[in-house]
This record gives sequence, structure tokens and C-alpha cells, in this order.
Amino acid sequence: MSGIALTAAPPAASDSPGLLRRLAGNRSAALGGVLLALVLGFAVVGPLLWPGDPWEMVAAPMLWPGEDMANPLGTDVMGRDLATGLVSGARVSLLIGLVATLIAATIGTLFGALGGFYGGRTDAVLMRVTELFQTVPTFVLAVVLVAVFRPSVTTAVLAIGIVSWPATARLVRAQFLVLRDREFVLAAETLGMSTPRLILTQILPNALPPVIAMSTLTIAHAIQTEAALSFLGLGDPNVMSWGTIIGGGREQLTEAWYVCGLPGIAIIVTVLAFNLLGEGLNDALNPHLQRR
Amino acid sequence: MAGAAVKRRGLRSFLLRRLWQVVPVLFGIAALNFLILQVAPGDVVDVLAGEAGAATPEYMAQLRAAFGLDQPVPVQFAHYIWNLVTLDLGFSFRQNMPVLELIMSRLPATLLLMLAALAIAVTLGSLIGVVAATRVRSWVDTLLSGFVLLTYAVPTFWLGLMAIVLFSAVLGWLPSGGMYTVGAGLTGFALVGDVLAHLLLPALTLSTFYLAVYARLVRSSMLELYGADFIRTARAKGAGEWRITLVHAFRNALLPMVTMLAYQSASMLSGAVLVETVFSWPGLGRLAFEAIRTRDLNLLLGILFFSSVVVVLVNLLVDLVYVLIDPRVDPTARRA
Amino acid sequence: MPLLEIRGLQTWFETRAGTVKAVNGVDLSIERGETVALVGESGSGKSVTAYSVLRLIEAAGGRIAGGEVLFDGTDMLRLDLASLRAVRGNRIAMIFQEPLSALNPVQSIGTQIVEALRLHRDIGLRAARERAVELLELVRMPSPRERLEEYPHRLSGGMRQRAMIAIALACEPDLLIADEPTTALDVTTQAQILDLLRELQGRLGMAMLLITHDLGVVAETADRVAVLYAGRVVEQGPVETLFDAPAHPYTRGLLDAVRIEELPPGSRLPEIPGMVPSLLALPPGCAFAPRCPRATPACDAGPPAMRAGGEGRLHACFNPWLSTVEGRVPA
Amino acid sequence: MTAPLLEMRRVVKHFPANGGMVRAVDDVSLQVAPGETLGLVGESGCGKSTLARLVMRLFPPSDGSILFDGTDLTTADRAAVAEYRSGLQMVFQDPFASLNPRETIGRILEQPLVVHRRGGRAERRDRVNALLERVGLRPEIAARYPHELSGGQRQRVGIARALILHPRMIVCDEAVSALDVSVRAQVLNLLLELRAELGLAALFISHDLAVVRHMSDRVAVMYLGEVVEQADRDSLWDRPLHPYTRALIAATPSTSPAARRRERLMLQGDLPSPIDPPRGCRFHPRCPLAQPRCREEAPALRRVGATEVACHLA
Repeated sequence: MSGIALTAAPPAASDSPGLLRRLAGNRSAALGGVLLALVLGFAVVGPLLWPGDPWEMVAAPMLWPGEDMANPLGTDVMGRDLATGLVSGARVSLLIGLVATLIAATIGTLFGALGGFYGGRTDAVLMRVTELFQTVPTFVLAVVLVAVFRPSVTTAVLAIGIVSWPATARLVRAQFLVLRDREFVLAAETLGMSTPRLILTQILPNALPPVIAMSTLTIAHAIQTEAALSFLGLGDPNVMSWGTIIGGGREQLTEAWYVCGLPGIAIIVTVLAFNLLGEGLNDALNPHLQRR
Repeated sequence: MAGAAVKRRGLRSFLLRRLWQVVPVLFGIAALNFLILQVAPGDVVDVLAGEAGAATPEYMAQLRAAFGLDQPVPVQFAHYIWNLVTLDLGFSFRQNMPVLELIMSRLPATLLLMLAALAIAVTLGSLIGVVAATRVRSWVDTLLSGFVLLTYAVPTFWLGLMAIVLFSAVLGWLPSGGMYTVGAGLTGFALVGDVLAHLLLPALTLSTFYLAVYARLVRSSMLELYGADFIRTARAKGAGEWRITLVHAFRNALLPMVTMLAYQSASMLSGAVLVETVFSWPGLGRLAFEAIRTRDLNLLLGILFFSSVVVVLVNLLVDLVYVLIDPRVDPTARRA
Repeated sequence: MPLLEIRGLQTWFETRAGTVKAVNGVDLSIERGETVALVGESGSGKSVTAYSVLRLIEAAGGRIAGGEVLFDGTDMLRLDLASLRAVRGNRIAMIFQEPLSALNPVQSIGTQIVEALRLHRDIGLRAARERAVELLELVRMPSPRERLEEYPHRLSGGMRQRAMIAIALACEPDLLIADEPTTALDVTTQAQILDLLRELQGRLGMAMLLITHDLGVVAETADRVAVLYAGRVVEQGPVETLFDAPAHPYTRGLLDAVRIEELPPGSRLPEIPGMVPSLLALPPGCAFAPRCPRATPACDAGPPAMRAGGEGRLHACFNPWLSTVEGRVPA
Repeated sequence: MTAPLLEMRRVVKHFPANGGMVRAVDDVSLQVAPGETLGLVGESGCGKSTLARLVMRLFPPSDGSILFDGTDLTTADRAAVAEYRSGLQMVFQDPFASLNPRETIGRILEQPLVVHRRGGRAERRDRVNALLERVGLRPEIAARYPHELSGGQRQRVGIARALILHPRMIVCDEAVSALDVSVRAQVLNLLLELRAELGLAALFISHDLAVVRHMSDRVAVMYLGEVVEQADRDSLWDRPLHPYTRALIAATPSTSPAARRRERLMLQGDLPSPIDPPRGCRFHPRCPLAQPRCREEAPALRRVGATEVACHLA
């Protein structure tokens, strides 16, 4: 569902010192950073404010937020504290989002780099595999993987990682294809530079910036996918995530819509934070846009 | 030689070749399914028949023989492929029906939902995109950017839930789920109207994300095209802004949108699973949800295979549309 | 009255780094039926001047900050959009450097010629298509009738530029602006296109403003030439006399640098030291002074005004090479 | 004649492309003696850039062999290739694309020395500074990034990079085409000086015949992947034998008043596609002098006076 189109931009002429300054000056990046800090703070400080087991039934069911200050965000249909649940969800979401993206970015970069650099048959094979993963509806595949291998945090991370890499692979490949024929790369080649050195020192540094930007968006998407899996009942049965709370609150949707509403807002804020950050990064790393 | 004639003649061979290219893709999907079965815990038959003893022991034994589990893996794979080729997706014991039959009975509902969502997304998306592009940095444009950002962040299933709360529970305007009013026995136009009323919320929910994607895409391609040399040519010819926007820019902005459509047919099917679950829309997605709940893995794998096939066919259709609208695509050339 | 008269044109671009004064006071006039070349290196403002005439520069992010562009007596800069459109493509037409990107990729050549016709003439579709065939014949497009249905990507570079010219000539303009029309083409194709432009211009009696960086193209095509440096005309006059005895040191330097074939092979080439000044911070005096071999302190004080040098020659220099008798001295 | 430094023997390069084979370079044999400059001229798509890349070993030839200093590169071992790499360097066309945007000028220039393990850190820095000065740049520029430099300065850096390993020959592929006239003269002068000073051999490739003539001892003209004429500079310029060479000279616009009134040999049509080039003489569809024989029979290169020419009528 990652519709935010990241085209293979011409490699940036940016050097890192200016990057932070540019990011801070970029409105979306700054807003994204603030939101992300909020979510991170919630995940880190939350357990101190609302300690305890999110699964424990601590009060009367379906307490509305603000009704009882012992449970500031109310309770769900089973009388479990929502604030504690939301904190747990924040930790799960961030963890799964980050690790799954790491997996996706690694596979994607490897596939894209090899295909783009070597071209020919290697590329053809790798691209067929990539296309295959783009043809299969990714969420359905993730559902099947988690269902077959039993729901747990590990299977969720692996499943999301496995379905999320094709976009990165395509981006990296496109970058490599362009850079491969750039004159400075040819110049390095005519110097007698070895292939690994050529890839690592000449091509990769120029290919990575948009990949980093895209990875931020992949995190956002991974968090949404995790929530959707948990919503369908494919979450880790021992871990309370935002999707789990929404899935549980469905039955009493009309009576206590806040049970579904609050974790949804948490998801929106987190995903928004990463999207904004990714967009800001993309602008800051892309000299093509800077000129506007 | 006129290009149009060449194109028409090329189209047939293009279609044939594209159809031929579908074969390895299908084979790959089948291989992927088989791979999942192979690395799954327990033996294939355990997975396929579902747990908790839903299948009779006789059928389990029969399945084991059919899969030749004593045979080497390649032979098992050959069996598996043959079953798929003969459209034998197995039997669902939970639903007591062949998987293929189940899927076919649910397919029309999903297609209806997807088409409706697509139609909404494409029309509204292009409209908003064009308007935003012609008024860059105006309030319309800012509003669109905000809407797009928010839409990207909102989980589809959550949006559906909230829509139910607002439009069904609070306002009472629209039904909260299902495809038609059960037991009303409506026919003719009344039935169509009833289905449309049921369709509206799920279709809007599913379309929201894509609407934002297309609006953004159309906006950015229009902006890029406004700087294109041939737009400058049109200006130099003395063409008016409306003519430039619609005849020259928008016509070209359609191309990336069609490409995007192909990319997103798979994503849309994924979205349909969630939306159907929320709205109890009796399609493939709802079927998948039921399969998850009952751990009917065979049915789930069948849905995965079948939905992939649907995506392949949709992509084929999009390719064909692309050839028709972009004269630069040479249908006789091989894929780049 | 000249057909086109540009007076004190200033076109600026606002960037984050400051105001780029791409065109900074250009004066130029073109008579009916005459070919004037505007020549300069990249960043000299020659294309920006051309786009400013048709006010295409606004869509490119520029702003006309001052001056007048009088076409047949009316100031183009003061026209409302409807009247401006009535001039564009009708009385003033334009062709561009990259014919492939300048043609709409999803419209056939015929459609694009017909559009140019029907925007300004009350003519039926069938008649317009017949006229389009005539136009393609006029630009010597091989098998013109078949080409109507062809899309730009299927034509060769030379044929694309011919199609572009056919579009420009559709309404028989009084003035054709050609922006680097042959830069993207190979030399042998360039020769064909220049030949065609020369012939059509004579036959149709239209004036032409030729924008180019290639002094050779100027010599073979234009009647008069204006040399641009850092957004200003530094010298103008009839091509033959100006190229024979350039008055401005920049013109002379430019000519010396390109007349490679007249030097003994392998010998040192005359060069202009340094580089073009930034358009963000132009020197207060003559913009060429820092690179000029004849510069004096006076050159840094204020910009030199345009002065007449006889035989229709004009130059903006405090210390010009004036003796026409002496001719060009090979460095 | 001394033993050639670079020798191409019947080199062929074909690329698969949409619906056919691009015959980018077809049976080309060329030689460059030590200290000599061979000019290579032709229009876009004639195969001159492919030839440069073949010489630089960026891809192998489909057929034929390329010898540098007597060693066949297609069969050479790693050590010989490394030796070859340092002996033959290239100056690229686009000064904006030929420098890595993420490396400083100093790093870019030092890299070849690091790759070939030459000198210690201090020695390398000295060499970089000395060379920067030699190409007319201040040593402070070593700390800058390419985007901070002008086009002319970048091309000087490109030349410095090509020279840092003390090559015996350089390949210049359209090395001044992207530069403005006033800067072009500066860069050409620098190349002339350095070549004389270092006794370099060169392959100088350009579409501009006047520039090629100025820079070269001998000139070869390519058309659609083939060498159609090859001669010493003056014979080719003063007495071109191939109709294509004549048309090329005639089509080059000149600022001299005399040239304005000269008789032109105008070619018809455009360059055919290098996919499935014309049968017989590849130039015959555009040749004003073509005979029936030219359609049937491909002319071989043969010697006429001081010139080698591939034309039935020469």
C-alpha cells in the first residue's frame, strides 16, 4: 500500500554536514520529528506512568476516558486499562516496524544492487522474483505466512519484512542502473578499482539517500500492516498491540467506539510521524526538488 | 506506413505474448505456495486439512497418498502443480465445499467492491489533482496535501469502523454491513438500490487511500508537465490555459496513473480483505477472515493463489490499456 | 518602424540565493524579412530574451522586470492574455532546441499541426488536414501525407525539427523565433535544417530571430547579429562587417576562439581568461572588464553605453577595436 | 614506423537491442604510435564512444583484439590489466557527471594512487597538489566538492585525474563538447601543453572536425560503426576522398566570410539506425554520388596515396 511514489531521483549532490540543517529547516521533517519524539516518549515513559499488565482486568468494563482518573483513557470491554494497552502497543509497533524494515531494506538493497550492477541474466532472475512478490497481494501473503507459522511477534516481523522489500529493490535497482553508467563510475572503473570497492565507495553512497527516505515510509507501512494483522486476530496472543485492542473493541463498536478510536489515533500519529519524516528526508536528500 | 495500422496488427501478437508471459508468473506463485507448505510446521496434509480434526482420517490418508508424501520433493511439487493446473484447489472441511467453488461464489462481490472503489478513486483523484495543480500553493492545494498525508496514515480498517460509527450508528444514513438487506426479498431496481446503499460505505472506505494516491500523482505529474517543453510549445502556439491543462497536460498525466493502477491492483485486493472484514461484505476478503478464524489454511492458500491470479489478469488488462493510450509503446517490441 | 523592437528588457529570476538578472537591459530591433541572430554563451540570457518576447518566461518562473517589447507597434508586455494568445503562434511563432520534447508525445504530427491552424484560423478539420499536408511538403518532409498519422517518437531528429517548423509556419507568421534550432542535431542534419530555414524565410518573407551559441551558424544564416554577454548586448551589427572586424573585445575573443581551422594545427589557441561572472552579483562596471585585455580603470566605474560605430554597427565598450581597415589580427 | 602503442585489430562490438542487433562498431582496425594523437570524428551513433569504451576495457569486444604495448587485453591476466589501466587513462565528456558528487576533489584525485598502491599519504598529497597546480587550479580546491566548481574547473580536475598515474596514453571522448567556446580554448590549450610536456599518445574523439584536426596527427572518420577514411591530418582536411568526409567538412559552419559562399555538398536524409544498417556501402542511401555498385558491394578500406578510404569511387 505504499503509494508514496519515490522515483529514482538523480543521485544527490548533498554532503552530510548540510543535511541536518536542511532537515531542521524542512517543515514536514520538523513536524515528523516532533511527532516521533512524542510517540517515542510515550513508549519509553509510559511504562513508568502506567505500570502493570495490559491484559489484567483492573476496573469496570467500558469506562469512558476521563470517567475515572485511575484509568485516564478508560477501559475496554473486558475492563482492561486502555492507557496501559496503548503503551504496550507503542512498544510493539515501533519494534516490529523497525525490525521488519531492517529486513526489508537489507533484502531490497541486496537484490536491487546485484540486479542493477550486473544486469543481464542476474538482473532478469532477480527482477522476476521481485515482480512475483509484487503480484501476490502482499497483505494476503502476510496473513498466510503468519497463519501458517502461528502468530507471534517473530512471525509478524518476518512476514512483514518478507512482503515489504520489493519496492526498495526496485528503487535501488533503478539507482544502480543510472549510476552504473555515470561517467564518474566509469572513471573509477578505468582506474582499475575492484568491483566491491566500486560498489561500496562510488555507487552505494550515491544510491542510498532515497533508500533511507523510502525506509522511513516502509516503517510506517509495516506498523499499519502489523495493526491490520492483529486486528484480524493474527497478533501475538501474549502481546497487546494497537490492532489487538481495535479488534477486541469491534464487538461493542457502537456502545464504546473510543476503544477502537484511541488506538487508531495512536496509529495515525505514529504513521504520520514516519511519513512526514520520510518526505522531509526525501526533499532534503533530493537536489532535484531543492531547486524549486 | 501509418502507425495506427501497425499498432492494430501488433496488438494481437502483443496479447498472445503477454498471455504467454503469464505462465511463468503463475508457476512462480504456485512455487511460492508450495514453498510455504514445505517449510510450514507439521506435514503438508496437516496444514492443508486444517487442524482440530476437521478432515476425516480417511481423507487425510487419501491426501497423503495424493501428495505422495513418501515421494521426493520434486514429485510432490509436480503433484501440486498438476492439481493447480486442473483447478483442483482442494476441499474446505470447515465450509464443506470445494475451495474453488467457495472462491468463485465470493469473487463477484469482491470485484464489484474493487471496481466501485477504483472508479471513485480515479475520477475524484484526477479531479482533485488537476484542480490542485492549476492552483499550486492555494488553499485548495494545501487542503489536498493535508488530506493526502492524513489518508496515508489512517488504517483502512479503522476508517471503516469509524465510518460505521458515524454514518450507521450516529446518523443512521447507511447500513453498517452486508451486501443487501437480508430477508427483504427485493428485486429489480429496488435490489440494485439496496446493494448500492450497502456498497457505498465500503467502496468509499477502500477508495480513500487510492483517491489520495491518484490525486497526489496527478498533481505532481501535472506540475511536472507544466514545465515540459511540449507544453511550452502549446503556449507558443497560442493555446489557452484550459486547452493546455486538459488536452496536453492531463492526457499525458493519465499515463503514470495507469502505471500506478497496475502496481496497485495487488494492494487493492489486500485492502479489500480488511474492508470486507469490517463491513461483512461477502467477498474473498471476508472468506479469508473466516478461514483465519477457523484456521482453514487450505482455503487461505487457495485465496492467496486465486487473488494472485486476479492481479495477474488485471495487470494484463492495464498493459493493454497502456498500449492503447500511449503511442510510444511499441506492442511488437519485447518488454524493456 | 521595425517589426520587433526590444527596449531595455529586464528579465529576472528569484532564487533562494538572490535575484538572478538573466536579462539586464537588452535592446534589439528586427526589420521585416530580416534574420537577426542573438548569440552568446550559456547563461548570457539569449534564450531568456527570446522567451520574454512571447512572455513564455512567466511559466518558467521568470519575471519581466522592465522594458518594452514592441511588436508592430504594440507592447507585448502590456497585452492582456487573450490578445497575447492571438499573437502567439499566429504572428510570432517559435521553434525549439529539442524537437522530441517540444512535440506532444501522445498526439500525431497531423493533430499538432491542425491544432496550430485551428487555434487562429476559422478552418474546418478536413481543410486543416489538407493544409497540414501542404505544410509538411513545404518543409520537405518525405511522404508528407503518411506522416500526418505518425507520432513524434517514430521520426528521426531532422524530421521532428521539420515537423516543428511546419507547426510554426502554419499561420504564416511575420516573425519566427528559432531557439537553438539545430543544437540537438548532427552536423549534416544541421546543414539541411539551416538550409531549409534560409529558403523558407526568403520565400515567405518572414523575419527570423535566431538564438544560437554557434558563431558558424550565425555566419551562414543571419543578416545581422547581436552578441550577448551576462544579460546585455555588447555589440551588434551586420554579420559580415562585424565578423570581419569585431569592435568589442569579447566578440573578438569569441571569434578567435572558434576560428580553429584558420590556425596552424597544434598551435596555442587564443583564449579568454577567467570565466563568466555570476548573474547574482554582476560587477558595477562593464561585466566583461575582469576578463578583458583592454580594460582600464574607467571600465569598472559604470556600464558602458551603446555607441554607434558606423555602417549600422553598435557596441558597448569604452576601448573598442575600431580600425576597420586593420581588420582582424590573428592573435 | 615504430611499434604501435595501441592497436585495434578488426574490432567488432554488437549490442542486442529491441528487435535486432546494434552494430555499434564493425570491423575497425586502428593504431596509435607512442606520442601520437589519433583523432576520431563522426556523428552521433557512429560508434566512436563505443570504441573509446572498448579501448578503456569497460566492456569486451564481440570479436577482434585490442593490444596495448603489445599485450592482448582480451586474454591478459590481472596484473597485466592493472598495468594497462595505469598506462591508459580517459577524460570524459560531461564535467558534471564525471566526478563523484560525494567525494572531495582531493579524494577524487588521490583515489587512483590508492587503488594502485602508489606512495604514502604525504607523497600522494604532494602529487595531488602539484598536479592541481599544473592544470591551473589552486591547491585549496582539493577540499571542495565538485558542485562548487565551474564546468571548466571540473574538466581540469578530470584531466588531472587522468594524468595522476603517469599514463602513456589518454583517451578524450568529447572532452570539450560540453564547454562554452571561451572555456573550450582554455581546456584545449591545457591538453596541448600537457601532451607535449609528457609525451603522451592520445585518442581524441569528437564530432567537431575542426577541433579534431587541431588536436591530431592523424584522423579517422567513422560512419555507422565503420571507419570510412583515415589519413594524416593535412591530407584529410585538404584532400578528403570519401564523400562523407567531404560532406562533413562542408556542413561544418564556419565564421570565415569566404566559407559563406562556398559550394556545399549537401547530404539528404538522416543517419540510418545502426540496427540493420544499409546493405552494400553503408553510406549509399545518403551519398550524392552513389552508383548501383554501392548498393550491392561493401567497399573495403584501401590505400589511395597517403589516405586509406572505403569508397568504390575514390
